[in-house]
Amino acid sequence: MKLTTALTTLMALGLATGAGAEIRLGASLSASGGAAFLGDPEAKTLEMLVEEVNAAGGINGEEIVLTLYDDGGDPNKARTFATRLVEDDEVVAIIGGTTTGTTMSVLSVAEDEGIPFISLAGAIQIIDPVRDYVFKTPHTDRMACEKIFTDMQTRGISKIGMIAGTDGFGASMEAQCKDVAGDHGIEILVAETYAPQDADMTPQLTKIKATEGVQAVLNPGFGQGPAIVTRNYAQIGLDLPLYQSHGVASDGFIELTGVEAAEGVRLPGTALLIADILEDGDAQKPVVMAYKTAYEAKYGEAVSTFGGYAHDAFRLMVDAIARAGSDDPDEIRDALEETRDLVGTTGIYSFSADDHLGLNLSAFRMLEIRDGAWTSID
Amino acid sequence: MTCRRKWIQISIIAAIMLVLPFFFPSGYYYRVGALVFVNALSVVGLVILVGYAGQISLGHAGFAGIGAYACALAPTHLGLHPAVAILLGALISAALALLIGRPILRLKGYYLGVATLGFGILVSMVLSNERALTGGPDGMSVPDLGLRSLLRDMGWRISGGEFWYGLNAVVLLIGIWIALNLYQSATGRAMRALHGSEVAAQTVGIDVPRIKLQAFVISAVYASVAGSLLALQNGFITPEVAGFMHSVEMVTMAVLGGVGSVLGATLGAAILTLLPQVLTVFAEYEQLVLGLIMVLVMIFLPRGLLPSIVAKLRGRGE
Amino acid sequence: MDALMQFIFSGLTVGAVYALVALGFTIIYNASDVVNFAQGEFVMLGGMITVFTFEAGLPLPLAALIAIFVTSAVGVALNKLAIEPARGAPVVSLIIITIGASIFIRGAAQIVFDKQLHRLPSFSGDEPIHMLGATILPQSLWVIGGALLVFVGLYLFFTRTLTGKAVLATANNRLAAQLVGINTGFMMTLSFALSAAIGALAGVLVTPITLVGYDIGVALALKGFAAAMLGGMGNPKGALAGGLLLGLFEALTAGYISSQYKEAVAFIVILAVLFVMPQGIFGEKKTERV
Amino acid sequence: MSILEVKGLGISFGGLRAVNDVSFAVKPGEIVSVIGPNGAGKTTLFNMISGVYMPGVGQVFLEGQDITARAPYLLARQGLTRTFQNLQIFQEMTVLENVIAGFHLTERGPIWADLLSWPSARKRAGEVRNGAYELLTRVRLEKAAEEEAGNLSYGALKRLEIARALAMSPKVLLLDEPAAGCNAVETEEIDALIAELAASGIAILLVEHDMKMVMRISNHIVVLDHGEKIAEGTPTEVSRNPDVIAAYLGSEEETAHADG
Repeated sequence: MKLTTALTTLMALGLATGAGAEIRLGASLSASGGAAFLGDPEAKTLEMLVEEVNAAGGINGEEIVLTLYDDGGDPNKARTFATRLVEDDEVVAIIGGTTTGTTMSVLSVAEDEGIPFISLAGAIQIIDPVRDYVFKTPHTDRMACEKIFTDMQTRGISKIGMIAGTDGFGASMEAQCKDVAGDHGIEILVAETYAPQDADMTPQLTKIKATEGVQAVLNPGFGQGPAIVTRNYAQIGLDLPLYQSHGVASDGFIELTGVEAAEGVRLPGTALLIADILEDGDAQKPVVMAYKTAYEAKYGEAVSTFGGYAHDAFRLMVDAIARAGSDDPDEIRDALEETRDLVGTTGIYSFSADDHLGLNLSAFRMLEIRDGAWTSID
Repeated sequence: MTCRRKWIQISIIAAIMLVLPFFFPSGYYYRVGALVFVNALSVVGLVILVGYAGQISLGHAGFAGIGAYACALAPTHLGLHPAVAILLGALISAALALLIGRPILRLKGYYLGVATLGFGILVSMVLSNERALTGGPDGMSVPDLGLRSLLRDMGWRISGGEFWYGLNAVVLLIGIWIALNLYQSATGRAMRALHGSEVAAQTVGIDVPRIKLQAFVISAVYASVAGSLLALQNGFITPEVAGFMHSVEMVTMAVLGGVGSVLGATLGAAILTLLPQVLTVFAEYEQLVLGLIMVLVMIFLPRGLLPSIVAKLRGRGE
Repeated sequence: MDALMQFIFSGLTVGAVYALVALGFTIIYNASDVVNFAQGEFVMLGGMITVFTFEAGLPLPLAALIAIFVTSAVGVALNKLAIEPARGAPVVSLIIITIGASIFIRGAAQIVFDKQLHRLPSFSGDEPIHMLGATILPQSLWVIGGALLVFVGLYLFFTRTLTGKAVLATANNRLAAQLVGINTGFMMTLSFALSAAIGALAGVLVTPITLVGYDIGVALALKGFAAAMLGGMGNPKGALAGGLLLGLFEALTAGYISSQYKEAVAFIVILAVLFVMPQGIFGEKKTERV
Repeated sequence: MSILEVKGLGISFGGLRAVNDVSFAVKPGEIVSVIGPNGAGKTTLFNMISGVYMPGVGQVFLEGQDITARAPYLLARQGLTRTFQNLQIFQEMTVLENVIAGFHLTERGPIWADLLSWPSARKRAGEVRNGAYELLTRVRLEKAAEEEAGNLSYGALKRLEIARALAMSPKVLLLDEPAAGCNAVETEEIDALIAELAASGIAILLVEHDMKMVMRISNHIVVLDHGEKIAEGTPTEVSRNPDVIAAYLGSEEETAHADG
């Protein structure tokens, strides 16, 4: 009992001295481990943007101090880092949770301690049901499925085969797609999977090829899996339309797959991928171009959709803190929920009390790879 | 080891557990402490298997996974109280260990390593693939133990961090007590004897396969209970808990601290749990430093931290 | 029937990758009784170094040679700095050391290179070859051929050359080997260099198919380890057979039973084999001397 | 009535007959020695009798019961145990613990009692502890009781193995070169100890290279050469047997050639 009081006094003291001319932001990202492919550009993006904002005078004159931890994709570590961010580093808001697993771990700490938290992971369960302090920037995988199925419908496709990665991203999207397929009159005739580090998917694709009536194939997944699927797809001479997910929406995918194999592949992507060919009037164009130019100049590698999620989360947070005019977590949360029409790379966000994602399907653009480049076909 | 030395060891650990919180600058340290205890619990189990009986397991996280998911699944599907779920998980782990232990433990060295590895991978694969039940790789949430609110009703308000620090400390102490009891018992001696020489152990009447199996089952129960506690305090669990890296982490903790000694293993668990927290200052060099430390300790302190240090101190004293 | 051929081609391709890793395990195990869990990192290094030197403008064969050479040097360093000093340590300690080394190498790779995935162009183009009603990529033939070549080379090395026999003798009884004038230290160095070189070669061969990233090593090491144990640790025949069998199990399970549980089936088969043959398929049964 | 009886025992390793058609018997209180040149199959014979190897042909009887190829721990429970040519000591246990481990059959109880340090478990432990001390005194190792066994000298370890074997009060004791590597004084001690054990009624089967010792303490000697029994009888009978002399001389010549 005494301990507790001693501790609270100590913490109160810490808070009192902590609140100065700086705003403490925390992040727990999977910059290494199985999801490093996602977490690495996210971490780089946050670091770059903090520098940028501070160079421009910070938020309302206060400097941002970012504490960033690498949870390696391990939910247990993520929870520890979340506790550390809140209790020890005394941050006022958290960005992060590269994967759904790590997000769910951070989420309960944020909810318990009343710290606003913007997740960068896909699963719908993060914001459904809506939790007071939890927001997220990426589209849900359910929306990706809907976008793809809508496109299939317009092409008159109703029977498909599916091949998904068994990692969190692939498995979650596979389940969501199965869930919404019926609503779009899509029938999944055959569903195969592959492990994230598999070297060859021809057996699964051969089975799909042998399945009578399949009109198109959908591949939810990220990392090297989809690239190998796409190459094997060409190898065994499957000439049905191939749909990939937003998980591989980056120029790297075309590079890894090769121009020939990638030809004709469609996927739902964001404005970020087609920054160069966006129409000048497009509201997202300036934001997307600014981010793309800065990132590629600083790190010498192509931007990815995932870095874009971190970009949007940061912009949302900075905007909310600026409007709140305070670094009180509750006031930041309220300001976040009042966000209207904030233009990000992923889409244009408007949060509300019962929508903590704030994006609709229109933010997704159906892209097709033609001659080794992305084209919009909406 | 005499009875007195057993109580000295337990007292030392208990004293450290009690005193440390006075130096905690924030609630985060309770979280780390609770993690140390939970890891130490599964490592103490490994000490029984690896240190006492001289067998290897590269798949013990599988049992942690079973314990963890028992606490996630049993309350929702069977309506069991989470505390009962811990027991159920331990029971399932023990039964499974009993079942697979017989054939697996006939193997030696690296062959035993690959067999246990296979077991661990099978468990994590089932947890990850049976999405309808386990939520798949994205994991699932675990209901609250309810003990804390019970304490609150009794007028004792403590934070989640403090609660888990205390509970895990108590469970770990019990675990250590049992492991030390075993050490100086007939069964424990039989384990250590077959570690020294299987054929000689047989000639004094020790049923080697049976004793190995007992070590395997006991250590499986430790891992299972540790997995359950981890799941309950995190409130969320993913198949990572059963993954290969977690198995390796457990063995590393045991070996690093000194696999023959319960106290050493606890130290190993503490160091390897704290290390990633401390190494955050190295940012992207973290992995590099972690690997380096593992290699260096094993080269320069081959018997593990604690036994090597104790041996050095004794050497100087004499 | 066509489907079966496709499954077999896939199994052979993947199996050849496992076999190459398993062969690497075999050499070090033969010289030192150590199972080197950092073997997967050699494959990663082979792939990554080739990619980066190739992208820097060097011709592919030269880039591959550099990668193999540098990786061998890493192998030798691993032996000198981590394995030799810990000689005589128990199996668990050695496992921890090699796993620690693999974490270290991975940590270094993510700093020296990057965390992105990379690919090399296929050596003989991407036009699939049609055979027996199924298709196979020319690069798969490179990998399968590479595995066979390495196997034959090792087999001859261990059975026909004095140096190869000296390596075996070193593992068998280090002291006795020294007494008959074998430079055991050199044999260890040689086997680590050779093993790392084979790992790097595997990396060069498979990168056009499986792609390469800093963290591909763990999965490869696990599969290679399992394959080597299935075949019987220490025997090149076992490594080749174990690798190919493991690949075929996975492909056939994916094709006929369930792609979700293909690895599970593979491990169940391994467990079953070890239950009947505790030393693996080609492993020698050791009689305990008392 | 003999307590241990070996009938037509044989084993082959990869086509090579290591032991072929060996028969003999041991009575309670009797010391029977198996001798023969190096590689004659003495230890292999021991390994078959004690259940470490599975014999190819033949049978072993203990108190009239067929115990062929029975697991060593079951043989131990029936009163047959052994020591080893290359020491099989529990290195990381103390000297005392090594002997206590020998009391396993007396001490063992339900596992939960061991885990919870139940009074019954502690009582059992206390009892065997005293017994172990007594045995250590008997082999004059009581002063080293708390030392780690691995630190002991070779001769001391030989005695420790005997003490450990005695802990289970065997009816039949197989001693594989108990005096090997011991100096004259130690050999004499072991000599006396063996005689004492036999006097207490234990049947002793001995493999030993020290011929003086063998001739001095054996009641009966079995001679092996190339896996076959070539002679059997009292020490005097055996030492006069021309086949035995030939076998020993022949083997020494061979050894001399090999060395040269």
